[in-house]
Amino acid sequence: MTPEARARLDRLLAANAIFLALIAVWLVGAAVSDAFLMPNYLFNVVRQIAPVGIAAIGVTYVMILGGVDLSIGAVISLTAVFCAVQMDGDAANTLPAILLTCLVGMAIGAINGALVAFSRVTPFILTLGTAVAVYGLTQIYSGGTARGEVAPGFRDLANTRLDGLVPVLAIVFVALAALGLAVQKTTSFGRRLFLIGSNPQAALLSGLPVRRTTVIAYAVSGLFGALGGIALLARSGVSSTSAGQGLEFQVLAAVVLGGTTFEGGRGGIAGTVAGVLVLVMAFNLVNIVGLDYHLQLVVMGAIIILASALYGHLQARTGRA
Amino acid sequence: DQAARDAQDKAAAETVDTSRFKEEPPYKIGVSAGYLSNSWVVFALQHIRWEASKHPEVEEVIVTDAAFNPAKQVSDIEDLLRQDIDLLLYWPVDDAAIADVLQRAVDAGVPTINTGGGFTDSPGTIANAYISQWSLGEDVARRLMEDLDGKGKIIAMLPIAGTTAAVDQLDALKTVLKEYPEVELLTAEYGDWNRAKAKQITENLLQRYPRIDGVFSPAGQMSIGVAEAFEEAGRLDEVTMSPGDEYNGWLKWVAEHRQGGAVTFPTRAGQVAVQKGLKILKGEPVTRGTAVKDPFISPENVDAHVDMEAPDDWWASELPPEFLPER
Amino acid sequence: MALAGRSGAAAPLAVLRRLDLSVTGIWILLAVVIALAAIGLPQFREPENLANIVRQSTVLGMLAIGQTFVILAGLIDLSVGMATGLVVVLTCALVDGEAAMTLPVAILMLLLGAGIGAVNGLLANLFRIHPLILTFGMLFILQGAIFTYADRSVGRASEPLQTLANGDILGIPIAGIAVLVVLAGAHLLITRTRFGHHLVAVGGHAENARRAGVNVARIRFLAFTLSGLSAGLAGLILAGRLGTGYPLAGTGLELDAIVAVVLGGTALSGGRGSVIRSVAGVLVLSLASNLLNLLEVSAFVQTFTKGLIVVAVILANQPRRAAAS
Amino acid sequence: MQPATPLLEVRALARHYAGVAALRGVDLSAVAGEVHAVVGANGAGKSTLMNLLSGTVAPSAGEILIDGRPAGPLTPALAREIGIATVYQEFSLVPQLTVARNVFLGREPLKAGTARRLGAVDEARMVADTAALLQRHHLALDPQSVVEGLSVAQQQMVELARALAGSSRVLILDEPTAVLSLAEQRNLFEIIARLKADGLLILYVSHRLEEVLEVADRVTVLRDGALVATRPAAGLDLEELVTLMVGETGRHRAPPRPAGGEGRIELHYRRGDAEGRIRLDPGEIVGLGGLVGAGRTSLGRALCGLGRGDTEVSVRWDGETIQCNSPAAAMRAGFVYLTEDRKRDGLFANLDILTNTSAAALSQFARAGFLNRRRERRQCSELLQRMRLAARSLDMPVDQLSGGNQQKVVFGRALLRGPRLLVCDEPTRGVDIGAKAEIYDLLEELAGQGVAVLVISSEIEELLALTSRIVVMRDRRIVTELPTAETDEAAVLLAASGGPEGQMETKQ
Ligand SMILES: Nc1ncnc2c1ncn2[C@@H]1O[C@H](COP(=O)(O)OP(=O)(O)OP(=O)(O)O)[C@@H](O)[C@H]1O
Ligand SMILES: Nc1ncnc2c1ncn2[C@@H]1O[C@H](COP(=O)(O)OP(=O)(O)OP(=O)(O)O)[C@@H](O)[C@H]1O
Ligand SMILES: [Mg+2]
Ligand SMILES: [Mg+2]
Repeated sequence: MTPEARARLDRLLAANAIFLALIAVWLVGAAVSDAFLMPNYLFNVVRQIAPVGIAAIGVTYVMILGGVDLSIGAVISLTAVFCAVQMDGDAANTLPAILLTCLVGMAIGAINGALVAFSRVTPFILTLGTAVAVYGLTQIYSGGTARGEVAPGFRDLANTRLDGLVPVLAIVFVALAALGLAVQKTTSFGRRLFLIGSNPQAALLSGLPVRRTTVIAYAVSGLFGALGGIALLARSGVSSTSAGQGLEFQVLAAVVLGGTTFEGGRGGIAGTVAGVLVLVMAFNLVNIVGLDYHLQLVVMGAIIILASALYGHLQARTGRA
Repeated sequence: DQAARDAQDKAAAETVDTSRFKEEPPYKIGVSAGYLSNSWVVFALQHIRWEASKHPEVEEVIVTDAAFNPAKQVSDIEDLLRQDIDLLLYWPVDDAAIADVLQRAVDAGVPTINTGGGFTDSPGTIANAYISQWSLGEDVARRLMEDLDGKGKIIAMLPIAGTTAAVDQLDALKTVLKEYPEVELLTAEYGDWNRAKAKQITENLLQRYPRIDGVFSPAGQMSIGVAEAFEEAGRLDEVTMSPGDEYNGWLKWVAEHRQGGAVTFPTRAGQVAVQKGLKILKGEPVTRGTAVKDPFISPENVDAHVDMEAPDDWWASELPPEFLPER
Repeated sequence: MALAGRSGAAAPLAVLRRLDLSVTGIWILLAVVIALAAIGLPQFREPENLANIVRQSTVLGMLAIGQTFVILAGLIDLSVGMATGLVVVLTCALVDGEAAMTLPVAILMLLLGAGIGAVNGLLANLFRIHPLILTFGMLFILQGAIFTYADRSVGRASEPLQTLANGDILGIPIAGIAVLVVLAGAHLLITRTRFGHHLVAVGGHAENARRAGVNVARIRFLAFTLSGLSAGLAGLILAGRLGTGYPLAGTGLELDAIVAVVLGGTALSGGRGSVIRSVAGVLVLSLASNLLNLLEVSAFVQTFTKGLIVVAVILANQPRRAAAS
Repeated sequence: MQPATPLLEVRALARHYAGVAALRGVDLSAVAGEVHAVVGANGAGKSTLMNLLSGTVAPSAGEILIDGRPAGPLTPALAREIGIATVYQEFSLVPQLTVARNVFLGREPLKAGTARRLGAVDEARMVADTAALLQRHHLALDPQSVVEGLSVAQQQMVELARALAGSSRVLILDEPTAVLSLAEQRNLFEIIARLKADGLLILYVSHRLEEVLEVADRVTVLRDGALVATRPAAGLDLEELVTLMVGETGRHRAPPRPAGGEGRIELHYRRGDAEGRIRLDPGEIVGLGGLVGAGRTSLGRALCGLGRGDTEVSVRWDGETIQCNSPAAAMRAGFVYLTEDRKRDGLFANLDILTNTSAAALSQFARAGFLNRRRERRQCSELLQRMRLAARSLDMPVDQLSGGNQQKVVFGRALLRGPRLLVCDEPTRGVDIGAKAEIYDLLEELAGQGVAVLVISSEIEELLALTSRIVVMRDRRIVTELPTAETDEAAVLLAASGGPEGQMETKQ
């Protein structure tokens, strides 16, 4: 192989490492349990990841931009409760409630975005702070019980399987991911995210609307957070005021596994979706193998480290940071 | 085991010397919550407020939230003591972790009452309005065994690993299982009191085990998630759900499926704790422990308890409307 | 080490401009909070309350010191909370109330903490993983390790451990003194030694530090090891404070430590900051919690307020100029 | 005394990057007391060779010998130990640290006694030694100032000071003069002369060929990663050297154009109490000269909406006032600034060439927010082809291009916008002769199309060759304006370095 072709192959591998990891996890899964060969189960996996996966789409945008959104777990918690309250057990409220919830998520995201865009603070800590504030807000709003009641029919619709096979929630997730991917690949907004993430100074000098793009990206993250919250509500009803707590780290792990780095300027939604799938399949795998709870944790941790290491190694092979 | 529980019953029946805590009103009650972001705790707290409102000598109720962090709970109690409270009600993140600071409270003349936890036999805890996770677990386990006719394969869904609740429930289940050699415990999983998590775990268990006859799940909040997973897999018929607790979402499920029922986990504990505390402050004798228990809610009489209008995350209780949390 | 802006311009406005809030902000904040509390709340001034605040700050103080090392080096360590938890569980289990066991177990635990950090350091050097992800993975592994060992509170802290955590000499909490001693050592290590110089250089610009002949891998390894060691120290104090090996004792501590470090003006991008200001950041967090409790702010509003405070302080603390990237 | 073995010898040294042979089997030998220049076009492999010698990059093949003995695998620390000191082409300091700490980074002096074993640094000695070192080499810097607060030229001096600290036998200078003012350059040459007399071997990389012929004893020419020749400098002239480098002679330059008309565009400049004015016409190229730090960059940036508060520029175009207080507004007005610092705010380093080129012109390829990617590719590739960009494909990451080609990409980005006024800050910095000529052609072509061009440059010949007028700045003031046809290098230098007071008044 010529060095030229070799380099191209390496680049290709590095860019797609997460898909290899996904296939590897799936093959291991198939070897262990034939559940991994059953469409029914696989669709179920997709449905399981819907809340985390949907939220991860938005966070991917923010991370391509060189930011991060750790308030996403709190947003999921708040919006799940908020949506249930708005529905108030009446089918007629379903659509208005969903729209209003999306607005709330977007508003919180926009506040994050504005704070990041008009200051020089590290988004990591900033969104950690807003996470605590939003979490407090949820508690104040709900008084500690996840009040509100899901509209009749809403959860049934989300959980039915078309043709008895493909769950509606899974379809919604795939559709949102496809939409996210299209925006990332074909719009100037998507392109601007990469440019700003790669070098914000150069982006400014190129006349790109850095602040506006930042605010929008975070608002979109908030929006997808709200959609994740709604998906959580659809999947399991709402049973506490902190249902989304800790999900931000799963989201983060998935996004980074998918090849979107903290430095910004690289990665994308396709990788994120694969990253989410790897995480959930790995978790299910240890579950199915029947490892004890504590060993599940160990395996989770090891998978996060090893997958990232593999990914970093492939990237290093192509000589790029 | 049995001997230990007999000892506990004996300890609970002892009378407390309350003379050293005798105090003139008005009273300031401090409440140290291990966590507040939980509807059970919110209801228990409302019971405290309700009961306090009935006693004019109670001037104030101060509440702190440790958010599951035992170190913060130690700090919270230290801060409460600085505010000159006369009575400390608490429910712990972890009993042992706050034993020391509770002792300091007692030394400072502030009586301490465990509110809704398991019976705590330690000098730092003057009295208990306790709910025994162990006997709750035992009760749930026995009823499940009966419903299963003493044979079959079961799974257990427990709260956050490491918490007293998870530990005692599993202990109780295992103790009961010794009497039922034909029942096999396939696995014990931790659903963190989280309906979504319980559902996801169950979905995986459904892949792993071709047949599951029963589910041991004392927390109704998780029972719903478990039941949903079975239902969506079309395997609800094969399984017998254990009783849960009077979590409203679970009661709704029971009302709909006429199965399982509820071993109660009364939020009334808060009320009992205040009553006990006021007695102590007045120097009246009290027992070290009062077990708070309500009758078993069977699938047949669930209608008297369930509130179909109220949210899932809600508890059947006798709170008057003005003390109910906002819907 | 003052990072003065460019010189020139004399007007008072310029003086104000040159006031680098990332350096002075935490002190101003600390002063304001203390002044407000001292004036408005009589209970606050009681020596016992002040001692409480110090005691409440010690565990996080230790962790913040360790975290400052990693953050200065341009890294981050999310595993310290669970490492602290593991140390708490093992300490109580192994000591189990016996004073004589305290010293050997304490030494073992410090080694364990440092060892966990060393593993982080080795992995960080071996693989090209973002330290956030690496230590996030480690967090799970350590949590698994804790539950493998104990699924409930185990053991009992010994008398000396409890004295360390809660005792005092002449009214001054012993744990507070311990943190001060460690802090002094850490400060000297960072500002006065070759290792400290290299640590800051690696955080400032790793590649250029490497070109200057700094052994970057070694510095990263040591930074993680020190962070792990601080988790060991924090774990010993926390064991004494809780008196028992509660498996979840360390949950979430890592984030509080990071917030404290950032409140102290240490840049998450590495290369600038101070370990003293990190501990000041811890004090601000403890003071805020204490004040809100004394003010009887409702628990939910407290959470909300805490979030707002973090956001506000971070905004006030932002670096004067965007660092050349 | 004839040195029997060369001090430094390189045998068949090669380095491959993914898909690129940056250096393919180069042999080189150099003796002590020699200034050995290495020249070549952009991407010829000069920096790669230097990086191999300083241990920052590992060779793919070949060996390095010191005193005839193989040096083994080098690391930066090891290289310093055996006496190889380097001033890198790229910024290589730690910005947050002081000058003294940077100079001694990795070799901090330790205190005596017990403190030594604890690794305690003798800060006082470090500062004193740095001060002495700076003084010895006439470098006016405060050892305690923080590097990120220094100008680029001052930073370069810190790099030099660092290389001079300690005892070295080989000093590598990779384009040391690119950002230096003339006086600083002179000082550097004096330093080089002294070191040479002390018996050091100096490896000197530069694109300024006159300079090379002046300081070097021997010159090694690289082309495409391979050795072309090593020659004594004495026997070489410029033309010959250029032929060796690029395989053809440099192009003859067109004579300067006459000064333009009445000045339809007026740039008003204000910084503190200094005020001034620059006039130019569409289609004219005006130069902005001055020493490094004269304030030209600040002016250029302010013009395109990147002012830092203390610098204000307003524009009147045919009597109409144009606001340019943000980059986006400046862009809309058709003002484009081309940065002097590609790495910091020019390149999107990890993104591909295509994305880099179209970055400022996305709106041209977008409809309703969606990009027409086919059109984007077509237009960019046409443009870059016209600029003779040397790249395998447009999808290759831009940071794998050589400096000159990177500059072309940044240039292309500006052109794609169709600017009305183009400010080029040091447009040929670090660019080889061939690329330089191409860039000159481009600028002239643009002017021919009616674009007003303001060229900021520290190379006076460049200004003389390109412009019709040269505005000179000194100490952040506009001091004079010289018609190019009537001036020469000496006059510009005089005005820039503060000779007789400028003729033009800096009043309103
Ligand atoms: N890190 C890298 N990855 C891939 N290719 C590289 C890398 N560094 C350099 N190259 C390639 O190696 C070749 C030689 O580069 P080098 O920097 O040595 O050139 P140079 O002679 O110093 O050029 P210039 O005069 O522009 O500085 C170029 O084609 C360049 O693109
Ligand atoms: N708006 C700006 N943003 C960022 N950096 C700037 C800006 N303006 C100037 N600089 C940088 O600040 C440093 C000092 O600027 P100063 O105005 O003193 O001189 P200068 O503009 O660099 O002068 P010259 O370009 O004539 O050498 C320079 O290195 C310059 O690159
Ligand atoms: Mg070069
Ligand atoms: Mg300049």
